Amino acid sequence: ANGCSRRLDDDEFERYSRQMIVPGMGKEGQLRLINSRVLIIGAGGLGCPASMYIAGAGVGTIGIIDGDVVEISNLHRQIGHATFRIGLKKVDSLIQHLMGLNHLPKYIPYPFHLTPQNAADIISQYDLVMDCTDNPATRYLISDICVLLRKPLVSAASIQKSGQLIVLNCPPAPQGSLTPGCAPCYRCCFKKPPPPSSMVSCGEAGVMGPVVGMMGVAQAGEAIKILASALHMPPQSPTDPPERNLHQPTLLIYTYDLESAVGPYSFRALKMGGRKKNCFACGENSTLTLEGIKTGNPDYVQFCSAPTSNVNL
Amino acid sequence: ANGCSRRLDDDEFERYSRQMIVPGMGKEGQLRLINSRVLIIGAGGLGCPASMYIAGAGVGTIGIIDGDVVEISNLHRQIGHATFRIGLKKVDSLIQHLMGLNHLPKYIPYPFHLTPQNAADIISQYDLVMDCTDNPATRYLISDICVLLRKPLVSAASIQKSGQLIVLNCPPAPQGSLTPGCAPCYRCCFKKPPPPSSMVSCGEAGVMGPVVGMMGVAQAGEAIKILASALHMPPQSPTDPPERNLHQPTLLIYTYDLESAVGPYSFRALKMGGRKKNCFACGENSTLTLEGIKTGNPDYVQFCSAPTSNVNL
Amino acid sequence: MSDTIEVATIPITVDFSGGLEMLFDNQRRHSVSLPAVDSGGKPADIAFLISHLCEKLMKDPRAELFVLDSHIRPGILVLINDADWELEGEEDYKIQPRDNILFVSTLHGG
Amino acid sequence: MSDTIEVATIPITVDFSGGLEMLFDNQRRHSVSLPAVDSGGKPADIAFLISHLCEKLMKDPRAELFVLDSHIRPGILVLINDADWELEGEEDYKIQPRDNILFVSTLHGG
Ligand SMILES: [Zn+2]
Ligand SMILES: [Zn+2]
Repeated sequence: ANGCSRRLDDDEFERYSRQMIVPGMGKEGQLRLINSRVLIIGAGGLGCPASMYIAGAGVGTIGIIDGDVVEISNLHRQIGHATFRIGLKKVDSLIQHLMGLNHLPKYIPYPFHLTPQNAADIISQYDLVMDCTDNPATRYLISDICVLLRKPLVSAASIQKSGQLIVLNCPPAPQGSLTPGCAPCYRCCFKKPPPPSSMVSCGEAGVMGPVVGMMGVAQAGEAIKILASALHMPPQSPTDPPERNLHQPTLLIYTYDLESAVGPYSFRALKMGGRKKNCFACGENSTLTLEGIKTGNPDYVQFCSAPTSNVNL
Repeated sequence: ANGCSRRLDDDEFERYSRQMIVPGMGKEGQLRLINSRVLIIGAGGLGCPASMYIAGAGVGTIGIIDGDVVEISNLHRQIGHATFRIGLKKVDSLIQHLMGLNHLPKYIPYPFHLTPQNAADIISQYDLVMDCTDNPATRYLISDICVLLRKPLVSAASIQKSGQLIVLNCPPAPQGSLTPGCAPCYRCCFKKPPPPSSMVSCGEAGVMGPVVGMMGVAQAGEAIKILASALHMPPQSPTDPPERNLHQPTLLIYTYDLESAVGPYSFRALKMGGRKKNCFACGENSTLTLEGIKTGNPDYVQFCSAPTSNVNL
Repeated sequence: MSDTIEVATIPITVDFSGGLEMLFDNQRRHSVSLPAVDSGGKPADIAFLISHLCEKLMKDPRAELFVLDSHIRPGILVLINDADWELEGEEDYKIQPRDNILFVSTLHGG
Repeated sequence: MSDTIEVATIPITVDFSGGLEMLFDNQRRHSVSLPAVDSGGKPADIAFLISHLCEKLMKDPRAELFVLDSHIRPGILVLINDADWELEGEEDYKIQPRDNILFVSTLHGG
């Protein structure tokens, strides 16, 4: 997306003026956002706040994919839905809200779940992917497709009183490339899923609204900076800042404590490694392909349900 | 507010189920939220996300005060408003959105600005105050009234690429009390305002949506934990956890960098002191009174516009 | 001399996050005095710390939520002074005084 | 002997936040070698650090955005190793090697 392909019209100038005057943003950053396409996978506790700030900031094309319908038990945290939209597909409910906030972006609804069969076709239409899903099988699928299609990925997760956030695959490098400074993928950082018995969803284990909300807003913040500053593009000149925290990205963890106020351990920044030589998806001898994924190889469901002892966290 | 004054009905049970199952929350925490009254001062970039999570969580009475009307240049960050509500009072626009999200709380609109004349009457109706305003004169006024009326205060601020958050006056202690372990007020931490020439508003200097959004959501998170766990009440027994980060609270600062991903310096937790003996508002010899404030003593506008050299940050 | 070596300990802090604190008395930070050498006389490494935590610190009977086949279970990150343990040698990393070791469960909800 | 004392420096890091970094070359973190004593031979304290920063590090001519009447201007918090300087003696705090001093402008927008 070339940031200088057109001018801003008066409506856009007024609507985006308060972010365009922020140092480092400017008209150039705004045009980059307008010319960008973001896919938000999941329209729940993460996707709602994330999509509101993505839409508000003026990202030009916003795809949202989710097969679920709005339920009353979503509404304490999924702030883009509404009681009178219970029963609607979440993507339709959320886009209805986003259209009211900002009608300028093009919204593309995908009212079904991401699958190994449809993932590549959908993700290929976008510049950046936000993982706002709620299960490991989809998380590994998203990352694998992002590696193969070379899309940056902003990933977050949350449950109960904990949240996590990381920027992956940014800037994307060709699969198998081991040039120093390649950014890791989801599998480089999280090699294996936990045994299924140790996993619970927000539906089963619950989540505090502001915890998942913080992570969703933070995801939007990372996506906006990547697109507005073109951090997903290879550095244009040797004078580009060398340290963007991307090659060895930071895993942000947020710990919310119902018994005490915000403190020194509420946020922790953890330094992760770079791309792994032996990574199943992006590493040297990876055999992962788009065709393979479409035809069931790897089997994500089985990968995330390897039998283990019977535990329950 | 006594958390056990009534039962939850079926609607409430279903709506709040996913936060009630979070360890430490439970039915007791939920009932405390339902029986609580929160005043949100400011319906802008902080107040929009803050109020959504406060409303979603089921706080029973939610007052919102703001004299402004919705403008198009608000909408990139003030995600509780909408293009078709431009020109409405912000409190009416925001409550319209919140009613759609959760109609169970009682919403009380105050479509005018907080002043030294009306502040005590309004704040006295609430259990906790959230400072989501945009100017220092109102910030000092709010804190002074909260000291005199003994209300906990969750304060946040944001501009351009920076945000701040702190919980003050919690649990509240009588004015002048110097019992060890009294929590500080806003003046204890921020003794004097900056010279007016060094201050700019979000309108003048701009702000990134996700930055102010993070702070607003974090404010809701702090308010919910205070009310659900009764952190604003004196400890009930010696077995209560001794360290709640309240007597010497943490100032959280968020630094958003358009040029690099989230990293070790994105969030910093700064340790502030406790109540100050010589604090103008809460200290030993304070002469601050509700009557004085109402009749113009101190003069907040003058306090925040002391003449200094002509600077411009 | 061998007596003093056997009682020598390394003072470290061990943190649990992402739900793992539930297995350790609901406490997120623990001060641990780790024996400087294991029973075979080898300097304490992360593998030894993990078995030490299971034996001495864990309050929950469900050890399989923390270790599987005597390794840390999949889905738990180990951070040595806030850096992924893969940057530091994983289980073989030799514990140093005042190290902070964080165990964090990876999350998948949204 | 007096020569070596005069060139002795204390290595510290100085951070700027909340917009103040604009006055210091838009850089948020600076490694500073602070003379161990001021021109009068007094050990370096925060007051000396502030004047040193104004003279040596500030790139912006608007010094009044950082100091007023040779004190830090109202509306700037000074943090010594992440604690409010009022907990540490304010301007009189004696700088120690490897200290981190943070200057942060208090914000009022919303
Ligand atoms: Zn990889
Ligand atoms: Zn005070």
